[in-house]
Amino acid sequence: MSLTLEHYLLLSAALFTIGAVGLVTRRNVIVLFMCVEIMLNAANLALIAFSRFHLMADGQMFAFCVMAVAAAEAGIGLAIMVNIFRHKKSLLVDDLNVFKN
Amino acid sequence: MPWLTLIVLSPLAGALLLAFVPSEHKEAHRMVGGFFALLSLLFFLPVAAGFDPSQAGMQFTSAAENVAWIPSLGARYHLGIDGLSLWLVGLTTVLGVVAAMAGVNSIQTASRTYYAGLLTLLTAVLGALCSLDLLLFALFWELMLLPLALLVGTWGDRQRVAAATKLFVVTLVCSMPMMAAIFYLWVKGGSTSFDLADIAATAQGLPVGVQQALFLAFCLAFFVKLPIPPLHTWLPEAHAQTSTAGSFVLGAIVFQAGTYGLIRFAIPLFPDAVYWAAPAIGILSAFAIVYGALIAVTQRDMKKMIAFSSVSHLGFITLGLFAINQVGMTGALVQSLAHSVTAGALFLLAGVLIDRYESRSVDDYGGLAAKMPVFAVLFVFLIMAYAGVPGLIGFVGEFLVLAGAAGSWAFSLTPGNVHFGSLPTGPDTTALVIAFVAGLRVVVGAIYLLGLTKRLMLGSVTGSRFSKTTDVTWAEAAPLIPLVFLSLWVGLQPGFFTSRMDASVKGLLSGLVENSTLAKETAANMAAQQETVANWNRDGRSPEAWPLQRKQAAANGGAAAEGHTAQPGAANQGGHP
Amino acid sequence: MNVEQVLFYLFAVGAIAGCSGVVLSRNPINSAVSLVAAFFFLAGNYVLLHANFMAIVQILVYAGAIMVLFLFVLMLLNQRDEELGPRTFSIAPLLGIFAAAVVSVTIGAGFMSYRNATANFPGEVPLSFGTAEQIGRSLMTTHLLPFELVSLLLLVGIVSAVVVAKRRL
Amino acid sequence: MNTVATGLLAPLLLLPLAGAVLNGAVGRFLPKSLSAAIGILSIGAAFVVALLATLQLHGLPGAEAYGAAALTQDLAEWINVGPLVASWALHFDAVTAIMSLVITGVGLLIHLYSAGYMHDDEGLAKYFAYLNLFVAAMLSLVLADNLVLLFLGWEGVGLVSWLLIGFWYKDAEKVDAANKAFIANRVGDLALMLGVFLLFGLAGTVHIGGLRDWASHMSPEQLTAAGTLLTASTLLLFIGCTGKSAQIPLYVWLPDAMAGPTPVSALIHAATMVTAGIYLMVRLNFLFILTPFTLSVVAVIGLLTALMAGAIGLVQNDIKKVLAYSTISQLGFMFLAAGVAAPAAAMFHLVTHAFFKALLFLGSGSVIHALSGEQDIRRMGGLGQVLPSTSKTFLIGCLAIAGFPLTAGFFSKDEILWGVLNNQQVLGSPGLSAVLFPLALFAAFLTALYMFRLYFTVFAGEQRLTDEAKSHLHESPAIMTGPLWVLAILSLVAGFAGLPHFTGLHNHFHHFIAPVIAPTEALVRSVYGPESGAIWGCVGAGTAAGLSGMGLAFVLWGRGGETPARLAAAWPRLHALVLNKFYIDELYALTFGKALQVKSRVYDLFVDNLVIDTVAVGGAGWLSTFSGQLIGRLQNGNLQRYITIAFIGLAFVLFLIARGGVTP
Repeated sequence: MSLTLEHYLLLSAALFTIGAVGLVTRRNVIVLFMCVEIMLNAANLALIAFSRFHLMADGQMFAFCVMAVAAAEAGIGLAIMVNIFRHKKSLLVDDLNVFKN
Repeated sequence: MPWLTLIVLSPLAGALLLAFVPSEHKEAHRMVGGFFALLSLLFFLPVAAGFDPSQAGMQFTSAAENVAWIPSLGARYHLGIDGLSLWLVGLTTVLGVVAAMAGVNSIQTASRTYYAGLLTLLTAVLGALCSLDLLLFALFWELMLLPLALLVGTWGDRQRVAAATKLFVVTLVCSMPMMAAIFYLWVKGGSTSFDLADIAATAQGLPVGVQQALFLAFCLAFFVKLPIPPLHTWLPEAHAQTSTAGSFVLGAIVFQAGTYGLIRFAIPLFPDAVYWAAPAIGILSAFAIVYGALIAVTQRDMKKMIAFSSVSHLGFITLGLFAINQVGMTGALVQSLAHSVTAGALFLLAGVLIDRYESRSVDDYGGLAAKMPVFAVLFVFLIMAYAGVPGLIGFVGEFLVLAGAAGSWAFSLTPGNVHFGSLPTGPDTTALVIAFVAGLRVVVGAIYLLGLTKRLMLGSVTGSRFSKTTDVTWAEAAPLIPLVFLSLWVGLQPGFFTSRMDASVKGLLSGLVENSTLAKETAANMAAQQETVANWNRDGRSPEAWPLQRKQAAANGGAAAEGHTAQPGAANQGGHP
Repeated sequence: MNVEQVLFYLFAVGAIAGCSGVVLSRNPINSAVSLVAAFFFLAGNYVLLHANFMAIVQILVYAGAIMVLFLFVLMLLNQRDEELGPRTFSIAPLLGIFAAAVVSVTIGAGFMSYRNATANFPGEVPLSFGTAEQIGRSLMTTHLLPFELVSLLLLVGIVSAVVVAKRRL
Repeated sequence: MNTVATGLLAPLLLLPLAGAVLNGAVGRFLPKSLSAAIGILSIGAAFVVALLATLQLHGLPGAEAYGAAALTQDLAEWINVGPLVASWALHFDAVTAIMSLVITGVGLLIHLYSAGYMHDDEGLAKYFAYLNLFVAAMLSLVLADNLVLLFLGWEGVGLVSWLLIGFWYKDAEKVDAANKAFIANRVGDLALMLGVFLLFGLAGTVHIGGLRDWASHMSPEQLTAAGTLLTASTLLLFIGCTGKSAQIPLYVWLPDAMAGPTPVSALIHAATMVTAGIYLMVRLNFLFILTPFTLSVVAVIGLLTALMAGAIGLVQNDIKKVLAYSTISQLGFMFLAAGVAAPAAAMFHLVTHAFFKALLFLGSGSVIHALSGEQDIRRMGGLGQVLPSTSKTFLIGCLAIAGFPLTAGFFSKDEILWGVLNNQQVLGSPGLSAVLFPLALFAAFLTALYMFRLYFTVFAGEQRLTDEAKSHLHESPAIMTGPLWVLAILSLVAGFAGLPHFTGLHNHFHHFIAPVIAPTEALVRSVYGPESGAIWGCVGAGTAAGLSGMGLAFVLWGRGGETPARLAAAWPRLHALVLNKFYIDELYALTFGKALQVKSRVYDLFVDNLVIDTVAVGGAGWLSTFSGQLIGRLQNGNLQRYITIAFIGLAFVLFLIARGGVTP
């Protein structure tokens, strides 16, 4: 039995779930960011696997774009984090709730 | 020329342009904001000039404004205007300019946000008023919320963010059922078109029960925008907390979309449901009118007072619309214009004082007429316009709505068998009671509006804070001038406006009767009764018509009666020989 | 099991372990380092999929640039250890985990049912597949618009990062 | 309808308006004499136009025909929505002619007087602008050819009355009086509006001519069917009249309205605006005659008002308040006349009353002016020698109002009394008349009594002035006494325009307005036939009532003495009751005023805040607030909760897809 598409897709799903679980359980905003990165990478893996499956480069193009988005996101996001930390002295989501009365 | 597109999108172009103007250049923001608002108004002029009053259907529907938008869903970019929307669009463009002028005085910080938000909001409102595609309408409808929340939440008092959030959440949630209803209709119609005509055909073919549910979903979205109690709780808070310009936008521009939604969508789409709901909505409106007015009486916060008064004033719109006759519906549209002009003006007037002395409480003022004569003249004039003094704008709307409501058979609780009291052609009792209750605003309104005038303007000057008060500046008075002008124009020549609504309103009404079994039955019933009356009339005038004479005749016996009643004409000859 | 399979499982376990490390470790720096490791394993999988260019980019951009940024920020802000587990009991995270699991299972099931297990990879892979040349050509021709948009996005990202970091809140 | 188009009506309406606009816009920058001249000339010109129009009307052929001859002028479209058509269209018939001559004529005299009375006031231009605006509004009321335009004038005069009562707005009490007047008027206006709606619903038109056609062409079945609603509509119209014309139950504003400048009281609150109700009843007499029940209500209310106001007027000590209650009482007389289907008498009394009541008010203004603002009659007295012109003209006014033989009031009051005696059957209950006539005589007696109490207290006896008033004591200038004399002469001779028929002389007045009141006349004549014998008795009774009132007043107050005080002491409760105006104001304040406040508070605090806003669940505000709170709980800013919800949603969607229920 050789490797099939499903192998990669299952791996992708597993990584996505791990990222999702982290997203709902962790409190540190930077760690939440990392979890988002994990989920993005899970998506990338699926895209590249499909690209291999269809022998078309489009999937890799998508992954490439995702990566660029992730980079931009990390840049801005971390800048905001720094600012928030300066202001609030904390990066825990419980302390960052601006809506709370 | 695609005039409607130009009207709708020119403010948005201004908003985009503002993004490139640095935030420090206040003057530039005002210029851009004012210019693009004015541009929209200028584009409206050819539409008003070219509008054909005799035509009931949509006008200015050029091919360029009926193109595929989201082909896979069947949504189209389809604009049009008719007598129902003409003046709402026109007034919105005027009020856009007024709001831009109001911003000069009221908005001192973050002026770019204000003008960008205002222009976006104008596009959203104008787009909603011109859309003939329900998805497009829904898009513009929801687009209204963001700039609105921004305008309310950015300037004002401490609780403004909470007020803006409440506004946003309540209106958003209440518009969700309408979205669902639109999609339901879309699916029912074969998932191919959101076009108003197609959706209407689908909706009118639905069973009555479904129509009723969908009608309520639409009403919910529009009632909360107007707002009608008990959906009004977001309004006073938002008005009290936000800035003058924010209040103006909220109080004068936004609710028009609610009026329009009712008359364009909720009413024509579901004829059977409309007649089913009309008595309940009539009663609710009358309640709203009295309720808002009564609460306004004891408010000490002048903006809250105007806000509750608005609740009362806006009840006239639903009252007129659901009277479902020409007088009432035309009245409701005029009332919509009137409320925009007068309530907007009152918010601006209150704003002049609040911006100067930073207090919303009427107890902190007094005797300003002596210090600010020009302001006092404007104030009294606009208060009177708002209170519905004849000859000014407020009267026309109120009078037509009340006349329409008093003569409405739709409010009858037994509509299948309308009897109109004891007379076949006369008014229905329920309708009369509704008109009477709603009419109480004439009195209660006078009580709080005159009370407000007294506490702010008349009496002796209280305290030393007003010792150096000067009269209104041009910047403060400028936005009021178009409103004063409109108050007079509509008040003295409402025919100019209503004549352009007539054909469309008539078209709407005949469509309703055609598509509603209930209305058809009633119409037939009324026609039969009127036939009877016509037969009576053929008897012509006879002296026995007068009950006194008959009574007298009975009392005096035949001979005397004959002698006295034989020749009424003779007795008419001047009365005395 | 051929080499390819062995490598796949190796990389897969590594990636899962690395990601789990991110979620489970209390110290954010440990999380970051685990994530770097996971990225390396993923890059390995990319190679197995003949996406050589993407593998390189994964290491250069993700593991190299982005994660360094993360680490830098973490060091700068000097984050202390986070206590795991809920501070107050709340059903929400549990629901979330449950939902995530459902998502995962459903996605997996969906993929499995996709084309009914005929999802074998095509055997012949052209030599040019996944090379920098092919990607570059594609970017400059078929996918020019997305490419330009991405560049615009990155520009905006740079500018706004500077603006945000500069402004005092 | 025999109507002739004319160009005279627009100038009649627009001249005062132009004066108002001119004075309102630039009056502040003009010298005082110039603003006064603008005000006076615009009214003078309007008076000339009214005269010309009346002459033209008089020359029309067929003025005696059933459909009243009239001049008309259509100016522009106004409201035109479906069946509801109300244009800027003016209609000038006999009643309008009389009304507009009174309005502009008396108005002109009062403008002249005002120029003297107000010459020191800084707001003179504003004052004349308001006064002109009032005349314009009043003219639009009487010139209107439809009920909506009439309503415009109706509300317009109320508005200007508000402006003028509160003219000295720095005094909070005066502002309160103005607001009270406006609000009480608004209650009436609401009733009037509803009455108009009802009529519109019944007849399908608001055009007065159209309504007249409708009413005269009704078949018996229609009348029977419409009976209840028609009665309701005329009752509502009458309630409207009670607001504007200060009758029970809405009269309370008029005494307070004396806060305005005295010439204003003379013009608005005596001669013209308050007579609008009578005008409306005469104008719509063809409707009222169809509803006997309403007529009896009108008669009873009118008489009750006349009695009550007369009683209150007897004990008031403020010279203007006495006159105010006198006005209410006289208006009650007019309503009594209208109620017994004698609109000609009502109209006649309206005219004569306009003359002598304007005269009395202006005279009182002259007294107040002379005494530097003193209004309490207990601090007057003995002014006859000091103010010769004022006292003589005032005496003439008192004689006229008391019905001294051959003065104006004598003729008009007798005609009313005769109407009460003669037209009893119209009321539908003959017994009522037996009560009405003696009471009406008593009211006439009361009138003479309180008026001569006022005259004797102010002008006879010894001076009881304060020192301050004494120091400035002076007769008013010629510009003020001139109008007094003109009005005095009119009060003496105006009655001869309406000589009673039984004398065999021609009743010009009645003849002139006959076309307008033809429906009523036709009915009355057809029921009673020609007038009969008891007339001399009626005249005698009326004259005796007036003379005995005067005599009693002379006995009580003319010679000094303690009798009035002793009488008051003998019945302290009664005296207090009347002195405090039967506590009606307090009753209203307690019932309506308080109730309104309480209701407002309850709505605001309990319903709006508690029920709708707080007790959201199950309350009326369920939808807005509860759903708001629900969503608010979800949207509490907890990022992770959002994510959780998103995942749940995603899971749900995926589940649906996997189930194959929806094809994406």
